[in-house]
Formats: sequence, structure tokens, C-alpha cells
Amino acid sequence: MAEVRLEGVTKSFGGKVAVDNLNLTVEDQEFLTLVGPSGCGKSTTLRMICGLERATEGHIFFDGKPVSWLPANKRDVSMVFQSYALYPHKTVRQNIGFALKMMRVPKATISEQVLQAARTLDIEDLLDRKPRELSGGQRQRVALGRAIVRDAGAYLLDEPLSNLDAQLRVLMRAEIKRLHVDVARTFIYVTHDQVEAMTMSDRIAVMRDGVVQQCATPEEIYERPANRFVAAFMGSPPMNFVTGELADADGTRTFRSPALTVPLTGPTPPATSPDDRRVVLGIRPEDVTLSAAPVAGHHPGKVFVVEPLGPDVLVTVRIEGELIKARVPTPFRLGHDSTVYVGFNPNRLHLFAAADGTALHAPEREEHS
Amino acid sequence: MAEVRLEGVTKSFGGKVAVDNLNLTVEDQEFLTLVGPSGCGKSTTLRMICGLERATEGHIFFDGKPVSWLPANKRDVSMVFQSYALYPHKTVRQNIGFALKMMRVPKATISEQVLQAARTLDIEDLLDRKPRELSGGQRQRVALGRAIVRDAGAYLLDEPLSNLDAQLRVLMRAEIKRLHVDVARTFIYVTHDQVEAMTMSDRIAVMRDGVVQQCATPEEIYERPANRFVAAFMGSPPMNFVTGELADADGTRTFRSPALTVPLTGPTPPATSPDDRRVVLGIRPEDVTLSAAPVAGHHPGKVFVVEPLGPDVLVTVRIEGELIKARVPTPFRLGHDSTVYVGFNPNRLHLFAAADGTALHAPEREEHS
Amino acid sequence: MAALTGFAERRPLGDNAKAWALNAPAMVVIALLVAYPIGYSFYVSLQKNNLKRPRAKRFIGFDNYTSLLSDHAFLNAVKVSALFVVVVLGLTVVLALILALVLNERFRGRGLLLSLALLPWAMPGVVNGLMWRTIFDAKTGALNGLLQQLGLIDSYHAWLTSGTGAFLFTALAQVWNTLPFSVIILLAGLSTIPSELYDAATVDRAGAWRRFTEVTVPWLLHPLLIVLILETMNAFRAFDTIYVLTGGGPGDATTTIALLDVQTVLTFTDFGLGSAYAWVITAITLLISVGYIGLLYRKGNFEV
Amino acid sequence: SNDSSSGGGSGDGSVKFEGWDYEAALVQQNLDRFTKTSNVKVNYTPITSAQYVQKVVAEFTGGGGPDALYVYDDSLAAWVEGDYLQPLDGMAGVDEVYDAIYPGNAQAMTYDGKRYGLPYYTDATCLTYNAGILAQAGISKPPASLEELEAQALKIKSAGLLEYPIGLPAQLSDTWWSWVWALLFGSGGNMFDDQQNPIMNTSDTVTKDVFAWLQQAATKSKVIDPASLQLLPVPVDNAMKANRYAYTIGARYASRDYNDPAKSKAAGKIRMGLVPSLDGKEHGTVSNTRMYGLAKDTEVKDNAFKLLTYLGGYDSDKQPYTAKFWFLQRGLGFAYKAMVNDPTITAALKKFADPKVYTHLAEIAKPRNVLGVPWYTEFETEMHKVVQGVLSNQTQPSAAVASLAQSAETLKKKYS
Amino acid sequence: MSTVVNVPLRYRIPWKKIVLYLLAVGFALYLVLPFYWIVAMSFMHEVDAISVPPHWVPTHPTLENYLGFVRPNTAQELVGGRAVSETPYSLRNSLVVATATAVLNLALATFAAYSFSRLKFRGSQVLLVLYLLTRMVPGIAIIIPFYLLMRSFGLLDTYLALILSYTTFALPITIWILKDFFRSVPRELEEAARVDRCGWFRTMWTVFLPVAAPGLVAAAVFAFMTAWNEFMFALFLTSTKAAKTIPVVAANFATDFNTQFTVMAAAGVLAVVPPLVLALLFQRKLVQGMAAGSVKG
Ligand SMILES: Nc1ncnc2c1ncn2[C@@H]1O[C@H](COP(=O)(O)OP(=O)(O)OP(=O)(O)O)[C@@H](O)[C@H]1O
Ligand SMILES: Nc1ncnc2c1ncn2[C@@H]1O[C@H](COP(=O)(O)OP(=O)(O)OP(=O)(O)O)[C@@H](O)[C@H]1O
Ligand SMILES: [Mg+2]
Ligand SMILES: [Mg+2]
Repeated sequence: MAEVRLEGVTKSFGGKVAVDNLNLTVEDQEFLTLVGPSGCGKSTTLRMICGLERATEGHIFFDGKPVSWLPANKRDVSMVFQSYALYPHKTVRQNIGFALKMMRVPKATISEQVLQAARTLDIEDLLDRKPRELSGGQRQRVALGRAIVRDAGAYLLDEPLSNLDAQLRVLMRAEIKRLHVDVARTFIYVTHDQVEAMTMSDRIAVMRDGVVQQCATPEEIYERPANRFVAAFMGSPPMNFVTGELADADGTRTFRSPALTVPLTGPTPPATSPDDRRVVLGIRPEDVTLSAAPVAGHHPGKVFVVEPLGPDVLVTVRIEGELIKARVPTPFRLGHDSTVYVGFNPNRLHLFAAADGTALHAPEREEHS
Repeated sequence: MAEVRLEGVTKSFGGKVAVDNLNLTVEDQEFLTLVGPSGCGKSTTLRMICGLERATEGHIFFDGKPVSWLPANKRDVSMVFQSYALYPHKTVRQNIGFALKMMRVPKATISEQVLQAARTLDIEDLLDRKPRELSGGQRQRVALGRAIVRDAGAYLLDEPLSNLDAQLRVLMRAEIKRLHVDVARTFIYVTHDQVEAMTMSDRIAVMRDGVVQQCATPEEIYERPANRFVAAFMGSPPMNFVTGELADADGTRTFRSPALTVPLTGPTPPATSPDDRRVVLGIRPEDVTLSAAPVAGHHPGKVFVVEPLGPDVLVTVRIEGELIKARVPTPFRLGHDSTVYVGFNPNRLHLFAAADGTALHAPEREEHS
Repeated sequence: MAALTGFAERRPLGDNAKAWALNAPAMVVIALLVAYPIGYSFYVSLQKNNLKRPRAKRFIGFDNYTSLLSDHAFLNAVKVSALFVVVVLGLTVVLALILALVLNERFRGRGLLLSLALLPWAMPGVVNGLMWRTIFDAKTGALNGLLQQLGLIDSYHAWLTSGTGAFLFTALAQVWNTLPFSVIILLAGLSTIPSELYDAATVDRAGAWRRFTEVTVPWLLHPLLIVLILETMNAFRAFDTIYVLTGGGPGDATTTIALLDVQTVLTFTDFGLGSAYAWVITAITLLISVGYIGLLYRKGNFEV
Repeated sequence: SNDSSSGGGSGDGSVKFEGWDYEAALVQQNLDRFTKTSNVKVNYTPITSAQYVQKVVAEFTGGGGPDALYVYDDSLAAWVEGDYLQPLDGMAGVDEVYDAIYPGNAQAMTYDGKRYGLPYYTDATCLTYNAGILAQAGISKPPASLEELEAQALKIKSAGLLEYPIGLPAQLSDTWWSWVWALLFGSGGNMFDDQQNPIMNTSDTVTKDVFAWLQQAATKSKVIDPASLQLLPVPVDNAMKANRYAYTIGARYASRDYNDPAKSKAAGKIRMGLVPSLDGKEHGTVSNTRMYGLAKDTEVKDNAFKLLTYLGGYDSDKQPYTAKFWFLQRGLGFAYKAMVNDPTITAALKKFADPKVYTHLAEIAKPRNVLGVPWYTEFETEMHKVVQGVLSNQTQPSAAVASLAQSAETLKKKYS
Repeated sequence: MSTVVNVPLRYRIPWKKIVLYLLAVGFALYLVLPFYWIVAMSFMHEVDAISVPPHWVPTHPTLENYLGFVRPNTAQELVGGRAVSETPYSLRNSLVVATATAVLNLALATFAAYSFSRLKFRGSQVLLVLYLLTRMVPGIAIIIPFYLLMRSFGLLDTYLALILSYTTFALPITIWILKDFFRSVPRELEEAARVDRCGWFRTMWTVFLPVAAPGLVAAAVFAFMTAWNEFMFALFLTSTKAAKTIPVVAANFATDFNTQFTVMAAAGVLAVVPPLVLALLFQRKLVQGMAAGSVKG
């Protein structure tokens, strides 16, 4: 199985709408990641796809065939539950092998496959324990093991790595990707980890309050966010936003706010009404440069906070009431309240409508390598 | 309350040792973060401090007073459970206010404080729901709210942000830090998020298999890891390790492996026996530089994998069988299999004994700002 | 380290002490109220003790028990009881399980059905006995009336006059009567099963039956254990219904040990022998219960 | 409370009185009258009849027994042996009473030569038949012999009036089956000799012959309802009232209800007859006796005896007040020979029975002669099972009597 | 959107619902028909109750059988008149005794059951079997000594005698029932409460027991019913309307001489009503899920 299509799917829990008229097509063999703030409806969407929750409205199709009335056990999907949902009465081994047993896989094959999955997940020596006797991360790995050990038409993974340490997460990420390639099936993945989303996905769907905001490739999402919400959501530390208006000065389009005046290059939308002129300028911290010495076009500011992030330093600079974050390489040698000159990479500026946040302008697509 | 001291604390679960002879002192008002791979005993340590688990051996002291026999409800600690442990029959409001009610705080105060905590956690409109009607992240926030709403001698937080999105996590992190400053109490924090560990902690204790490997400030841990394990564990992507031996060539100490020859500066330990000579060279990806053109002292290699990380690019280079990761700024324009020249920042080299992984050499401490 | 224990605070009770302390109230009440009667009844079982001949009372050791081995009525009663237990237990457990599963679903009228399921329990035994008597009555019984009106029988039957008939109909009445207990216990057991386990199992491609065997049954083993023990106990002691419906007849067809016991104690006032019967019943049910426990306890003994 | 000491008087001379719960409200009414006239308070507790014996036994064993109480004739021996009761010999008016009642009743209240009770009520077992049905089948006279009974029944059966003309309560129960004893005594037989040795398979052949007849009637000519095996007295009564049986054998007392138009569709058609015998000439029947007894340990002996006299003896007018009361109220049989001459009694009696037959039955009735053995109840129970076997053709008459004799011997040994 | 609606969606026949309702109806009939017969009889005259063929619906309905319980005059006319007048008292007695038994049972059993579900202690299995053992000796064997015991306590014919005896009957089983339900309360909940500064008792009261509610209700129902329909001990231990329970009184309607089916049926119906009402009130608790959404993992 293959293509998963949601058409106008809505789910409400007694009045409260959790997923709102969702239209989404996940291509065959695609790796789609769902991201969005806590409570935006990601898990609910997965549960509907998998058949555990019936959509209040709309329909779900697998390979063009409607499955709305198909119970979960006939849908041929595999899922990692956000809450694990391990069988407390079964050992780890039985937990992982359960689906295989249900699929009448021969015993020997099961135990072999379980062992292999356990090895991958580094829980080989826990196989005879009950879930009760495991640590949080170990439980999560069992939950993951249960989903990946079997063959399924689609794999739905709901934050499968949230409780793992960075190292393990990197390993597991690689394993999941490898599985994706090996089995060549559709994967729908929920995560809060942006690195995960960026590195693993073919496409990312950003949700907010039950509505998909943008569904595109990771680069697209990062570089050309459809609206201010997506821009703010993806990227950590998040993009800097400054509210201001468009002005035409000296023949060039300029962004002007009490604190900043930034000339804009490239095509910008025609601003006709005063409302249209109210815009938000966005720039990612890594596109902000700092220099101790004055540079033409740079804005003077004061160092407000310095946060070391290991390889980089996150510097918050105050420019007349606006706080701008810059991510600069270690070492950064200026102290609190020192004056610093802030520059914006002119090719990396974003513009959003102040009213509804839709993107007006985004950097040109860059060619990598 | 204040200083938490663990003396020779061991916990075994029917033979399996989860925490092994742990000696750790958390200073009054300190923010200590426990990190370590999944299953290394972090939760168990918290649970012992809190009084939910009795140490098999050793003793725990609060402000010098032994509390080993004191039940949890008399220890005056607050805790976020890794598994949330929300009261299923109570609403969110009652869940959060429960401890206050137990402490006989007046009703009005309770409802005010609960409301304020809920506002902080952005779950204000969920106050009258029951836990089963919440999303994963929402449940986690309730669990967090329950712990922070009350006053306690020590706050134990077991991965309180693992299921939150990046944005919220940043906000919550700030809130927890602010709370730490406001209440001026001891915080013990468990996390898998290195950024969290690095930015929030006064000190970080790195655990492995129930044993503390190093307990020091974030900078110290990052820059001068006590052993190879800590070095590998902290930092993502992790440090590059190359096994080889020490040689004295041309009067300078040199690290030599089949693939690499790296001259070492600064004091290195005297290598007397052949065993002592077997060492591991460590270097973090951000201290690796790549250039398309040959540079003196750089090693030629082939580009193996290129992974965009948003602001940076992670490039894996193959140098005669060794894989070295480099983290370089975007854009990186070389494709797969292109030849690239790899340089190591000589001031940022680490050396570990091959036998047991203890650090032999670490970069000099740098002065920031 | 030894010095540390010196200034350790008051040690809380260990699990052992705590457990016994927690059991103390129940144990005291039970010991106070039934230890003496139980001990006394065992003592009596070692006596020749018929109230009709109080002067002939004397201690005879295990003679009452040994006499059972050659007691035709007793041996037959054991057979009848065993069969009765098997039939009643089998029917009860299967029906109760199905009903509990039905009640565990959401549907309109669930509350009503649940209350109805408790109904047979609330009926005093005498009323219950009389109810069944009027239903099975050969001359005016409702069952006869119903079956005839449905055209299933031509004329009224005397359902309880053949050995098998009496046995089966008595068992049916008994099942109706003991169903509620099992239903309630199983239903409450079902309600403890987290629904996410069913979600997980469904996703793991388990159909309804496999979900039942793989999730429901393991969680129900302990409630089932109680049901088995108690229903076995009940079936072994079934008296009211049998007595009212058949009096143990025709012939010996429905004379269970319990009936024999009650008859021996209350009608024949032979306390010695009656107590011995009672202790044999005790021993048998205990043995069976221990068997159940050995079979199911460990399997169902997991923590969430 | 009411159980401060054995014997149970509460200090004010009040009498603790227990009985099975038949018409407890009427009993209370009668006791109130006694209290009014005698100034003796009575503390009356009715006990569920099915458990009466057991509870009284428990009370006596525990030491909280009543002062005066109802006693079944078949419990008498055990209760005397158990030291619950005291003899009434020599107490005022007792001899008078014993002289005035039917010898069968007097015999039933006597154990080991001592007198232990004053009569509560008594009944004799008779043949009850539905004259209406008999008439429909062209039968005018009730049967005198068993052969005749079977023939008449067959006639009714072949006339298509009833499938099974004869109904008998033959479900196992812990009360006695009067109809078996009635059939035996009716033909002049007995199961035991005067020393309570079983004779049913030796010197006395009546038992076997009666069993043979029963088997014949139940399984060959099929005139006895096979459903009898699941019938207790009440359903048999109901069937009689509904014209569904032509004959039954039971207490005289039942006819009152059968002939009560408010309760019975057969009202006015039910007649009483002598128990048919094997030869049709000899007649007899069995009687039962319920009595009032006096507890051995009573502390209010005088008052209790006063109560006993009021209930079971003569009042100041030399009249058995309570016995009359019960007959008039509920038709309970009486032990006093002279009562039948009382016009009010006769008038009441005529409503449901022929006084001549009624009286004749009382005169020829005798109690079971094994009531005094300790194993009587066990034997009775065993006998029920055997008779069930006979009725359902699973036991042959000869085997049946042999097994009865065997049981009697075994029980005897057990209690020796 | 209109295209979405027009997509031919394979609608499945809801077999599950159909089977469910069929079973529900089947069980309802099985459970209620015998009882219905009692109810119908209770509204009939004696003659109609034994008619052939039976009247499923009373042809000459009457309230007489019920009115007797409140109007003693009619009662006098009836066989078993005294029992009729005792019925209302006995209902009260039964309610008091059964409720008290249920409460006392829960109170005692909760502690013991907790120890079996949470603590590892030596002898736990033996103790469990011992509890059962006390329940395995048939009542018939202990009724006389029990009677003697109660008599020596001076408790005959009091509520307390009944409550105590039923408590001992129900206690072992209640412990068994509760220990299972306690076991399925996640330990973390209790721990959270401890951290939230609850002592053991408070933890039990505010967190543990509410979460284990279905089990408590099941156990309470069990204890209640045990007390509600027990006959033998009630018969022996009581003698007046001060403590007689409904089964004892109901038995009075069936004597050797006469059985008032219809009055008895009415008494039976009355006896069934209070527990049924209670059941309706508590049924929600019984089927509520236990710890949904409270712990992860
Ligand atoms: N009840 C138990 N019985 C047996 N082993 C246990 C039990 N609880 C924990 N363990 C084991 O003890 C070790 C430490 O567990 P702990 O929960 O402290 O890990 P952790 O550091 O919190 O891991 P994670 O990051 O995955 O939550 C693990 O290996 C775990 O399997
Ligand atoms: N059973 C329920 N009853 C009522 N509301 C519910 C229920 N389940 C979920 N919700 C609500 O629906 C919304 C979406 O929930 P969902 O679990 O899909 O969020 P999510 O995107 O997975 O969030 P998270 O990242 O926190 O897990 C949430 O606001 C949640 O409160
Ligand atoms: Mg979720
Ligand atoms: Mg943990």
C-alpha cells in the first residue's frame, strides 16, 4: 500500500475541533513529517489514518480506495503510539513480536526478527523483562520496535524518539531512514525535533490548530515559509521578526520600522493600500552578522544576552527596543552592553503581511552544491 | 531546604544494578542537570532522592540530615514524573492544585496560583478537562504545572519538556530558569536535550550505567570532557574519534594513525609504555575545517555524505577508511565524492587513553568575552 | 557507613510489618467471628454427635470420615456434585463472560441491562426457588405454557421427573441465579483494561478474537480466578434451588453433597457426620481452588 | 434481651412461646385473648415452618429455647431424648384431655410411657375425589379397593376426561409422605412390628403389594400422573381445585379449600372417602398429630402450663376452646372425639365434608409406629426415594422392600 | 467538497452493532423473563396465577397483593398475615444490614487488599488462601457454633449480629476482588500523590480509591448482595421484626399448608426493587475506565 489521501477530514471532540478540514496526500513511499505546536492535532490525524478514530467529516483513501469504514486491523498500518501503549502483561519480546504473531508469521522467523529489531534498538538484553521494569527511553524503544519489526503498508510514528538521548536518537533516526528505504513504504512521522524533521523528511507538513499551514520539502519550508507562523515555528532559535512598513526611498524599496531601516532587493509585492504596506520583516539568526566595528548599513545595538550553544553563540542584541537574535560562531568576545553592529544578509530577508502573516517575499531559491 | 547529598548510593533491581555507588552533592540553589544514555539510572536517582525508591545501599542527606527513612510526603520535594502520572479522575485544574490543597493553602490562593501556572504553560483553556482528553504535550505541561505551582525544598524534573515543540520548549526552559531564580531552591533536572543541559545548568552530571562520569559546569563538560564517553555523549553531532598512537617525530609530539598524522601542541602526557602510547584523538565537527583547495597540513579526503542542518551543513568526509564529520557554514558547494581537504584546529584537539578512555589532553580553557 | 545508621531517623515499617499491620483488622474480625465456629465444627466432625441422642455423644476421631468411603449416598452425591459443578461453572463462566463483554461496550440501554444483570442476585433464595418451581411446574408452569403457545410442545411436560431433566433444569436455574456475581466481577475487571491496549492490538492487526485472547484474557485472569473459585464454591454448596425444585430427586439424581449435608445436619440433626461432610466439601473446594490458583495466579500476576 | 437465660422468661412471668408460622396473625389474636383473660403475657415468635425444627434445636442447644412450643409428632422422641421437653403426667387436666381424644393422637403424644403434649391439631389421611368427574365417567361410588380405583381411573381416562386421573405429591421433601403410610395402613399392613423391626420384606406383604399396585398404576395402566415425581402438596391441591385430577390421597383438611368457591373451580364436587385397600374390605389410615409441648428448663412452668392448657386443653367451660377456634377459622382437624357433636362444628364441617366419613377416618387412624426411633427421618427420606423408584419403574417392588429393610437395618446399626 | 461526498464509499454493514444488540436483547430476555413471571403473578389473583394456559398479562389485574403490605386489615384476611405486616420492616432491616455490611467490608478489605497488591511480603499467598479457607467451610457447619457465639455476645436479634456474620462471609472474597483492582492502579499515581505531600491515608482516599472505583463498586455490590439475600443465618440469628430480613419474611409466605404465590411474588418484587435502584444509581461507576490518560508508557 501506498498513497494516503485525506479529503476534508475533520475531527471534533464534543464541539472542540481537533482537526479541521484537512486535505493532505501522502505519496507512495514518501516520508512525510507532521510538525506543529503541542495540541495542534498531529496525533489525532495519525489516529484517524490508522483507523482508531473515525473522522467526524471527510474521508480517507488508501491508494484511492476509501477506508473510512475499514477497522484498524484491516488497514495494514503500523504505528508507534505517543504514549507507547505497551502490553504490560507481555515481555518485551512478546510485545515486539505481537504483530508478527497476529500475522501468523512462523515462530522461528518471529524470534529472529524480534532479536534483530532488539539489536538495532539496543534492547537485546531486556527482551525478557516486562515493560514495568524498563526506563522511559527503553519503553519507547520497545514501542518503536513493535512498529518497525513488521511489514505494513504505511508506518505511522508518533514522536518515536522523544525520550531518547541525542546519540541514540541519531542512530535511531538513521535506522528509521534505512527502514524507509528498505521497505519502500509510506511513512508518516510526527516529531518536535526540527533536526529530525529537516533531515529525514521528503516533505514536512506544518500544522496549527488542526489546519495544515504548509506542506513542502524541508528546504522550502525553511527557506520559503508560507507564512509567518511557519517561519517562526521552523528554526531554532526562531526567526527574528520586526514589524514596520514598506517605503520607497531613493528609488529602492525599503523596510522601515522605528528601529530599523533595511533596503530590499529583488521583486517585492506592489504595496497599494496603507494596510498592504504594514509588513513584518523576518530574518533568521544565522543570517544576522555582528561586528564590533561599525560597518556601512549595519545598525548599532547593545549586546543584551550571550548564550553559548557549544559550536555557536546565540547573541541577543537590543536595537532601540527591538531584540534581535544572532547566531555567530564561537568565540564571541563582546560582553553585556557592549556596542555591536548588526547587519542583515540582504539575500535572506523575508517579508510577511502584518495582517494575516502570509509571506510576501522570500529569499530566492539557492542551489546547493 | 537546600543541599542534597548522596553518599555511596546504590540501587539494584533484583540483581540488576541501576545506580552504582553514587556520590553526588547538589549545592543549595544549584541547578544540576543529569544526563546520560537511556537506562543509565537518571530516573532511578531522582526517585531515590524523592523517596519513592529506597536505596539498596548508601544514604541520602538533605542539608546534612539523613532522609533515607523519610517517606516522600515528608521530604518536601516536588517532582515531574517522566510518565506524567496525572490523576485521571481529576480535572487539569485539580491536578495542578492538588499539592497546594494538601498543603492547606486557602482556596482562593490555590485557584489564583493554578491559573497563573496554567497561563505560563499555555493550558489555560484546558483547565476543566480530564487528562484523557489532552494531547501528549498538553499532558506533559500539566505534569510540569503540578510540580512548579507549589513551593518545595527541591524540584526534581524528569524530562519535563520532551514532548513539547521547540518553540514551547524554549519558552518553558526560560520559565523554569526564571522559577529557579525566583524561588532560589535546588533543582535537579533530567534531560536528553543537550541545548537544555548546556543552557540551563549550573552543573551537569553525566551518567553511564549508573555511574557518574563527570560532574562539572557545562563549559567544562563540553570543552574538557573527563573521558571519551563524556566527550562522545555531549555534543551533537558527536566528536570525531580516531584511534592511533603517539609518536615523537621531528621533536614534536605527533598523533599517528593509518589515515592521519596530526602534530600536537601544548603539554601532552609522557607516554612511557607501549600501552600508554595507544590513544584516541578527538575533535569536534565544528573544529574541523574543509577547503576545496589543498592547504598545508590538511588531509585530502572524499566527500561522503552532506546533510544540511539549516544554518550549517554536516559533511562526512572519508579519509582512508576513517569517517570524519565536519560542521561547516551553509552554503557548502561540493558534491559527493569530490576531493576535499580536511584540517583540524590544533588548539581544539582532545586525547584519550585507548585503554580506558580517560582524557589525557584537552584544549586550554578559553576566556569568553 | 555504619555510623550513618546511628543518626538515621525512625525507620519506617518494612513491607512485611506493614503488610501484616494492614491485614490486622480483617484478620482480627475473621478470627474473632469465625475461628471459633470453624474450629468447633471441625471438632464436632470428629465426634459421634446426633442431637437426637445427646447422651451418645463421644469422640470418635476420624471415623466419620472413614465411614464416608463406604457411604453409598455420599459417594453418589460426590458424583452428582462434581457433574453439577462442571455444568454450572461452565455455563456460568461462558455466559457471564459474554454478558460482561456486551456490557463493556457502549450502546443504548447499557445501564438498564446492567441493572437487569443484577436482578437475579437481589432475589431472596426462597422467592427464587418458588419462582422456578412455578415456572417448571408440570401442571401450571410458565415454561410449559410458553413452549406450548410457541408450538414447541403438544402437551405439558413434567420437566423434573427424569433424572437428566431434573439435573439440567436445576442447573439452569442455578446458573440464572449465580450469573450476576460473575458478570459484575468480570465487568469490573474489563473496565480496568486500558483502552489504548486495544488500540495497539488493533493496529497490530489483531482481530476481535485475538484482541480478546491476547489482551482481555490475560487481564481477566485474576477476576476469572475469583469467579472460578467462588462459583465452584457456590455450585458445591448449591442448596436452595435444588432443594425447592427437586428435593434431591428423582431418586438420587440431584442429591448433591451440599443437599446431603444440610439434610444430615438439619433434618437428621447428625452434627458429627454433617460436619464431616462439610469438611469434605471444604477440602474439595480448597483443593480445586488451589488448583485454579496454581493454574492462573502467576500468569495473570503482572503490574501495570 | 430475650435470651438472658435458658428457658427465657424475662422476669415478669411472661411465657416465651414459639411455633411454626402457620397463620401467625390468628395465633397472635388467640394469644391476646389468653393474655386478657389470664393476665399472663405471652411472647410469641413464629418461625418459618420449613426451618422450624432446626431453629428450635439450635435454640435449645444454645440455651435460649422457648417455654412452650409447637411439637411435631415426628420430632417428639428426639426432643425428649434431647432433654428439651418435660412430661406433663400428673399435671392438672392432662389425664382428662388424654381420655377425651382419639387413641391415635394420644399414642402419638406419648413417648416411653410418658405424656408430653396437648393436642394442637391432627389430621387423618383420606381419599379425596372429584365426584363431578366421576359422574361424568358414569361412576357413582368411590372405590373401595385399589383395583377398583385403577379401574375407575381407567374409565375416566378412556372417556377422555383426564389423561392422568390420579395425582400424588411425590417430590422429595423432608416432611413425610402420608399417602404411602395411608395406603399401607389402609390395607392393614405396616412396615415395622411393634419392636420397630422391619417386616416389610418378611412377615408383612402389604408393602410389597401396595408397591406393586403403584407401579402397575403408574407405568402400566398409567393412571397415576408421572408428574407426581415433581409435585409437592400445593401443586396437587391446585390441580384438584382446577378439576385436573379426579383422585388424590391426602389430608382431610385440604377438602375445605377444594370446596371453597373463592379458591376452587371444583368447589362442591370434592368428596372424602376411605383409603382404598388391597382387598376392598379392610380400612384404616394414618394420622399425624401436632401438639403443644412444655420446655424442660422453663422458669415459668406454671404460666407456660396455663398457656398450654388454654391452647390444647379445656377452658373453664370444659370446652376445647382453641381447637374449636382453629377448626372454625381454618378447618384444622381436632383430636377431641366429642367435638364432632358440637352443632357449630358440624355445620362448618358439612360445608366441605361428610361428617360421618370425616369422623370415621379419625377413629380408624393410627400414628406411624416408628416415630420413636432416632432414625425415623432418615428412613422416611430413604423411603421416598425408593417409592420414587417404584413409581418410575426403576425399582421392582420386591427389590424395593428389600432395600427398605436393608436401610432400616443399617440405620439401626448406625444408631446403636 | 461536493466531489468528496460523491465518492463511492464502501459502507459496511455494522455487524458488530447488530450482534451486540442481538446479544443484549437475548440476555435481557433471559434475565428478565423469569422475573417477569413473578411480577405478573404479583398483580394477579391466585386463581389466574395457576391458570392453563398462563396469562402473560394479568387479565384481572389487582393491587391487592401489594396493598396488603400497607393496609394491615386486608392483610389479616390473607394467609401469612403476620408476614405481610412484617414485610416493610424487613425491607428496612435488609437495607440497613446490607448497606452496613457493604461499608464495613470495604473498610476492612481495603487495607488488606492493598497489602496484597502493593507490598511484597512473606506468606502473602498463604494468607490469601487462608482467607479463602475461612469462606470455604459451608455455612451449615458453622451455623450452630456461630449462633452460640452471637448468643454469648448478647447479639441475637440485632442488626449487629447479621452485619458481623455477613462481613465475615464477604470479607475474604472482597479482599480478593479488591486486590485485583488495586493492582491495576498505576503505582505512579500513588507516588505522585506522595510527592504532593499526601500521607498514606490521604493518598488512598484522594487518589487511590477514586481511581479504583469500579473495583470498589463491584466489591460493594458483592457484599451488599451477600447480605441482602442470605437466608439461613438471618433465620437463626433473628426472631422479631426488629431484625428479620426480607428473605426470612418472604419464606413465611410459603408454608407446609399453603403457599400464597401471589403475595409471595409481590414480596419478591419488593425485595428486588431496592438493590435494583441502587444498581441503576451506581452502574456508571462500575463501567467507568480506570486510569485513562494518566501515565505514559
Ligand atoms: N522496576 C525495575 N525493575 C528492574 N529494572 C529496572 C526497574 N526500573 C528501572 N530498571 C532498570 O534500571 C535502569 C535505570 O533505569 P532508569 O529509569 O533510572 O533509567 P533512566 O536513566 O531514567 O533512562 P531513560 O532516559 O530511558 O528514562 C534501566 O536499565 C532499567 O531497565
Ligand atoms: N479525547 C479528547 N477529548 C477532547 N479533546 C481532545 C481529545 N483528544 C485530543 N483532544 C484535543 O485535540 C487536540 C489535538 O490533540 P492531539 O493529540 O492530536 O495533539 P498533538 O498534535 O498530538 O499534540 P502533542 O504534540 O501535544 O502530542 C488537542 O487540543 C487536545 O486537547
Ligand atoms: Mg500527540
Ligand atoms: Mg528515565
